[in-house]
Amino acid sequence: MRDFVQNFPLFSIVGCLLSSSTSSLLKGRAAKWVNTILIMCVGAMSLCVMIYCLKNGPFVYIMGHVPAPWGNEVRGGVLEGGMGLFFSSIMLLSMMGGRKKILEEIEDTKQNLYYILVNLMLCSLIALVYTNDLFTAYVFVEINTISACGLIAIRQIGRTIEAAVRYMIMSLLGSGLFLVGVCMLYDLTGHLLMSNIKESVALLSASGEFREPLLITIAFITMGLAIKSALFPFHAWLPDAYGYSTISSAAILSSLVSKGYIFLLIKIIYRVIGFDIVHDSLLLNVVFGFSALGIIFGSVSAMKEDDIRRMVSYSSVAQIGYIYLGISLGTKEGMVAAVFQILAHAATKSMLFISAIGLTDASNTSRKFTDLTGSAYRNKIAGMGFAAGALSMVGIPLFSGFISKLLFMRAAVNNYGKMMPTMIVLAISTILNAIYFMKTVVRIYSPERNLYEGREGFVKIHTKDQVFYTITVIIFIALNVALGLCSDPILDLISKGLDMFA
Amino acid sequence: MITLWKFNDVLSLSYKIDSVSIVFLIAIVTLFACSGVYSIYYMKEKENLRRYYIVYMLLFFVLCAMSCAGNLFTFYLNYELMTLTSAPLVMHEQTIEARLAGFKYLIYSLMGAYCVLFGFYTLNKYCVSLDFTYGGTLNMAAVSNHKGLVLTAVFLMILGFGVKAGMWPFHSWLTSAHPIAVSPASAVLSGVIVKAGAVGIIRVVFYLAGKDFIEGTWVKMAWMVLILLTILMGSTLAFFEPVLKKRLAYSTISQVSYILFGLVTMTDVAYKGAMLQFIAHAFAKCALFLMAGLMIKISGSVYVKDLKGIGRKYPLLLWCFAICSLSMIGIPPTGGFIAKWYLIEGSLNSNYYNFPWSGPMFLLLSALLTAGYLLPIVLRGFFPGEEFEDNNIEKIKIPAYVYASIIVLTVMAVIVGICPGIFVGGEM
Amino acid sequence: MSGFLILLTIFLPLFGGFAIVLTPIKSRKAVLGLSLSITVIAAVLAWILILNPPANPVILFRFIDRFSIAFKIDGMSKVFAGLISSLWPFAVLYSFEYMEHEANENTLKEKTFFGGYVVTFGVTLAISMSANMLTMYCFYEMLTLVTIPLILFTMSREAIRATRLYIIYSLGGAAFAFIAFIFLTAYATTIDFSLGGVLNLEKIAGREDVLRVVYILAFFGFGVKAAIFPVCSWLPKAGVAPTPVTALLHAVAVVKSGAFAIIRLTYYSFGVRILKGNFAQYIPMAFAIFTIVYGCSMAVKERHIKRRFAYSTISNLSYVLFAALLMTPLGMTGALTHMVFHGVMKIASFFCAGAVIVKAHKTYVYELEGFGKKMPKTFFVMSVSALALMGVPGLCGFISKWQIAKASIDSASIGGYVGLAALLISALLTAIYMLQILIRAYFPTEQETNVEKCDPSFRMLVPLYAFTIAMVVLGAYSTPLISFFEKVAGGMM
Amino acid sequence: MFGENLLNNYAEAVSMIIFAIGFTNLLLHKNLIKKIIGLNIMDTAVYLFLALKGYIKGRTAPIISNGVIEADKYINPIPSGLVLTGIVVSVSVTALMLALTIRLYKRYHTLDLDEISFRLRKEGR
Repeated sequence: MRDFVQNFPLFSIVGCLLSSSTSSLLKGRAAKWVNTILIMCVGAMSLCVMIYCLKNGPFVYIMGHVPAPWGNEVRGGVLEGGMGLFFSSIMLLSMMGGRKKILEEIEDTKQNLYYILVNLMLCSLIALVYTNDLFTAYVFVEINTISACGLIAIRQIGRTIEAAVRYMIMSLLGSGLFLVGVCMLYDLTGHLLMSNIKESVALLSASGEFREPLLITIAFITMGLAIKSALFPFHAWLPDAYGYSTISSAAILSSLVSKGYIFLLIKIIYRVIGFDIVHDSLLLNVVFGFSALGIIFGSVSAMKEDDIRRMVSYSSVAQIGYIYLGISLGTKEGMVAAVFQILAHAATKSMLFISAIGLTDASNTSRKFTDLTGSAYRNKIAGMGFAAGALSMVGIPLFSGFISKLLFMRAAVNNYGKMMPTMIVLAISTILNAIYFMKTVVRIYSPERNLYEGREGFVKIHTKDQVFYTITVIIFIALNVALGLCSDPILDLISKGLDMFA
Repeated sequence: MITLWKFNDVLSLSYKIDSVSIVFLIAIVTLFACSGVYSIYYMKEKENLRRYYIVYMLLFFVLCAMSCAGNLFTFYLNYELMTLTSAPLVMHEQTIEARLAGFKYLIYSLMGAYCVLFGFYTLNKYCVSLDFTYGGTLNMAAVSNHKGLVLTAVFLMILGFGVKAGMWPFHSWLTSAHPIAVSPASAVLSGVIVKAGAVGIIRVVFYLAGKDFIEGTWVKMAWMVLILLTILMGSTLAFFEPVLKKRLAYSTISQVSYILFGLVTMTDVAYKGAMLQFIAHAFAKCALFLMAGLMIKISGSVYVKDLKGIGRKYPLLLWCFAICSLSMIGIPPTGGFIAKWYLIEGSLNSNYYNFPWSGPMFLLLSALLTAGYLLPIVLRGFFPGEEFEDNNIEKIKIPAYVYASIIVLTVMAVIVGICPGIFVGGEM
Repeated sequence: MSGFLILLTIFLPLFGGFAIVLTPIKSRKAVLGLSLSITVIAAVLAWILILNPPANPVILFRFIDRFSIAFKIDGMSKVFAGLISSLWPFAVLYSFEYMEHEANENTLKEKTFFGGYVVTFGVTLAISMSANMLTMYCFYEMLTLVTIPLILFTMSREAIRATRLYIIYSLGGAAFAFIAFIFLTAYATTIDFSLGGVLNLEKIAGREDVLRVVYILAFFGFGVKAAIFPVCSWLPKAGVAPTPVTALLHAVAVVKSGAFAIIRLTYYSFGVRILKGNFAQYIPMAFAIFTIVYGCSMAVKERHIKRRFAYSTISNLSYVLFAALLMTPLGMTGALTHMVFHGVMKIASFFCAGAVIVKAHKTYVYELEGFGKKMPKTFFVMSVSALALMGVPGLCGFISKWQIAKASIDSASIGGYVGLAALLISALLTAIYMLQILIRAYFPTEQETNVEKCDPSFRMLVPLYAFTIAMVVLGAYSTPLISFFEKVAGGMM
Repeated sequence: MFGENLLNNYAEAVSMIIFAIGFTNLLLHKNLIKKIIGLNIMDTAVYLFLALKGYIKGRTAPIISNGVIEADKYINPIPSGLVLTGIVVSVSVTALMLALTIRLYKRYHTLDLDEISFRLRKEGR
């Protein structure tokens, strides 16, 4: 007889679906509250799952009464629980931070639609985290795509729709590849459940037949997910999508959506194909090359931007590059570093977006650096948030960025072949980050020489006008510092979770 | 040997007196006394007298200290202080030229000083001790496999001190500093300070490295070539120089190189000659500069050509000038003669390549040139010729003590010639 | 107990500074009183610690697995901590009068300045007392950050530009230094500092060259703060900061902590064993030697007083690096000696320049005609410091040069001799650019009568005289200090 | 030997070729509608592939007719289920794409994506 906790994954998924369908009948405010409560519940449940698994290991939850290999399964583990918790909390914060903008930028008739989309998004993320079935994963990937597209396009300006289309196309390509990969796996193994596939893949690789098909399959899946999570050559859609959609969407997209896919990829690498098989496949070197390029390229194009939000978006291209770099090192440490970077980047990037919007609000919603001069004085808390985020990005000690940099470097040292390139790439990207982030920080903290006296929109925003916002940013900063200072427990949670995968 | 203060295990401030110091001291004391008296008259209507006299006394003190230095550090310390304290005398007029000349002087001397410093650092490792002891204190065991380095160091030190001594190619500060400086200052400069370089070289070559170490090495050769060049070049340039004080400065260059000539020969006789040249030239050249100052005051012009007929109104002045010139050239009974005699004798006994005949030849050549650039002044001064009308020379009252100071110096220059034994006993 | 004392020493100024910025006090006197008292207390504590250091390191908290933020006091820390904690109080005193003119009664600006100044003291102390590479790295980065407001002080356009350059250079440099730290975590038995290096030799067998390359990267990484040639251009530009900052931070604290870090890296982490006698020694040494000459020649060319001094700082820092790179105990002694002595000399000359700037509003060398009469006291100090920098015997400059020269002659290597030559050349150039100033000051071409004296008040003069005395005393009686340095270099402390 | 291998699995080869066609269409075409068509081609190719996997020679669709109940008369039902799911997904996605396309067309009166982004860049924000 299973414990009650084991139902939580299913509950959270189904809850999301139900709430989204109910929200379609509600008004905006009510929908908002539903959404908030929902996210909280999901977080709580994931927490329970995590603690439960810490106590008595991972569990597999059979949906309906059809056992494997036919039925559909959900799997809970430490890492799944942790991810669910983290995703939901970040999402909550992003929603809180972006509230005002949502009210401003989305017309009232569509308010509740927005929350529906967010619920769907959460649902798909949670499902991606928990599911044990590849085809289910595919379905939820599509749901994720649709909702993300909605989140982008719900702010009705040309840019967002165009961005939505571009995003759609790219992610459809990605999911198409993913689907083909899944089908081929099914063809090769005759299974769709991760654990069963793994067994038969192990047999195949042992017997040494179907080498090329297997490799091609892995390639398809990896490439599909890479496209969806905007790895370097496939990032064209990213700046517009993040740069012009309403801020909560931008924060969620940048910090959660792509991460969801990456998490799925990690899961597949571990639970479907098997780490050791991936380890010695040549694929990783390709990914390594792309990610290294992505790191440099993202930073360079971020440096060229004069629009703060597009700059931040480009920097997340570089950050995605970091994550894939960690994966492509093909060592346990690398994987740990990658997962930690998922957390760190999610925390930092959403904070950057949220505080960036605070700064632009204080400067007549213009994102040009020339107008942002001294905006940190006009909106203090946003300035603090941005500064903290920038420092974390540059990798100053005490912030989360430092730890992930540390982990990457240490992972790289143990991989003799990729050591030097990784080191140099990381060092260079640190310099580039320093260049464009610190430039921005200095800019927002250098006083405007009475340039904007009287110009409307350049107003001082006081704390009491933005209580929620302030709280959000403070929590974000706290989260960053927490990740930076007490990373030890988190790290061994991660490594425990990865062990449970294998 | 008195030790005043120990900076650390090697660097200590200690003094002692030996033959070199005595000669140097005599020169310093007489010169400073005479030009001090002289400057009472000369500096009368100048500004910043307070600073002038303070610096003057400081310089005197520093020089005395340097002459009695007991080890290299003490010497070097006083040497640099001398540079710094003598610069204000050069720049005393505070015109742009004065400042430039002074700056040039400082930089040249410091350049020399830092070359010396390199040697200092090196010798510190390769010498047993840095106290001056005749014959050198090199630790041959340590040197044996770093001979090249040590030789380089010694050569650098020679060059470094040579800068002060106006050795080619570092002579050009002399000709720009001397004319600019106020006359008593330039008298002291070319009388004593220039000699300080020579003393430094003596200390290094004879008291630290030891002449046996240098004998027959490339260092000696290079050094000798430089000296001979300098001797000839100095007097040649002096011969073609129209400005009086500049001419004297050039002559200083060549004359001081006589001293070095004596040193490089490295025979005892030549060494004695060097000493005599040292002292004789000190007196004579000092007197010449003082007189030059007066002549410029009188004629109101710095050019030699305007000194015609000066002997008619100032016979005494010109007689002293004549005698000093004779000493410069080296005509009995002046000190110059005896000094050069010893120098030539020394070089003749030295058996170093073709030096025995080339050395004297250079000396005689330069002596001729010296006659060529000094005697005309005297002759024109006494016999300006028919079409001479003395308008530019007005009669001004020169107090007796000025004459006294000049005469004392002149007489000293002669005494050196008559009884050199007073100044250099046989022993070293 | 004394472990707690260390934390107190470091964090009193660190938080005290923030407190100064945040507290609502208005009056200047209160601000100064507060910052001065904090600084003095911290300095006294530091000296107490130096005189009787705690035996075992104090661990603040554990970072990730076996790395921790820990502090301990060994010989190096004593030297550096002693230097800064004896200079800082004077600097604070000095800056009080300076700020009157600079911050023109803008209390917030002033509070920011003093706050930042005090915080920097704490951070620098932390660097000096850090027990392992991680701690040093963390506070090294922090140093970069806390000094930003000080450089940004005037908020002028070039100040912003300079700050940007400074940030990019330092953070970038730190990024390269970080690589070395990672390698230490991988290839060293521990990341704590211990003289002779902590590398695990059989682990690195066959990969020495990689480590040497990494060392070179790290050398230039830390070298950014120590203003080694290719990456030194931030220092002169940072001269836009108010003089107390330029004097103390950009002549002593920040730049010296760069040199300090390099010495730590060379002698205490990598160890001279695998570095000596191969490209890992020669390449950096070549750069150091070049920088010695480069800095001086730029200084001769430069006509802005503070920038001129900044360039001279560049070359003098490379004396330290050069001596350190000789990789012998003697060399380390020389490095430490010059680190301390140059600190005193250069801060004195900077303070004189600052006095001229605030009292007479002159910033260029050619404007100093006849200042020897206008500001006799200031220029007396200026001359002493100039002579000391030139290395006139009897003043402290000569002693430190002596130590370095001794080391380089003793090393009996080509690099040593070339470096010595560079040393002397730069001494000559130093003479040129310092004497220019003095000659202009004391021998003005036009004699103007009735000059009005405008010497600063005691708040500025006390530090100046203190440093003068220090220069003379250190020059005359340096034996105990030097022997202490020798002990440190010999690992007996 | 390779060619023979290809001949045996010609159906898979065909589906893959179709997939490639759709993929390139979706990726490279400027015209939005053509992109969407490409998308559908791509999906169809995948369904074909799945159906092939499910099909077993000489058996019938898994629908109980004329009382045959033993499993070895029927083909594997799971792929068919997957195909159905996939069709649903692709239909919804296509619908969304079309909706967005209509919006863009209303704004810019063109279906050329590059044209649209060019205009966007022109109008600034």
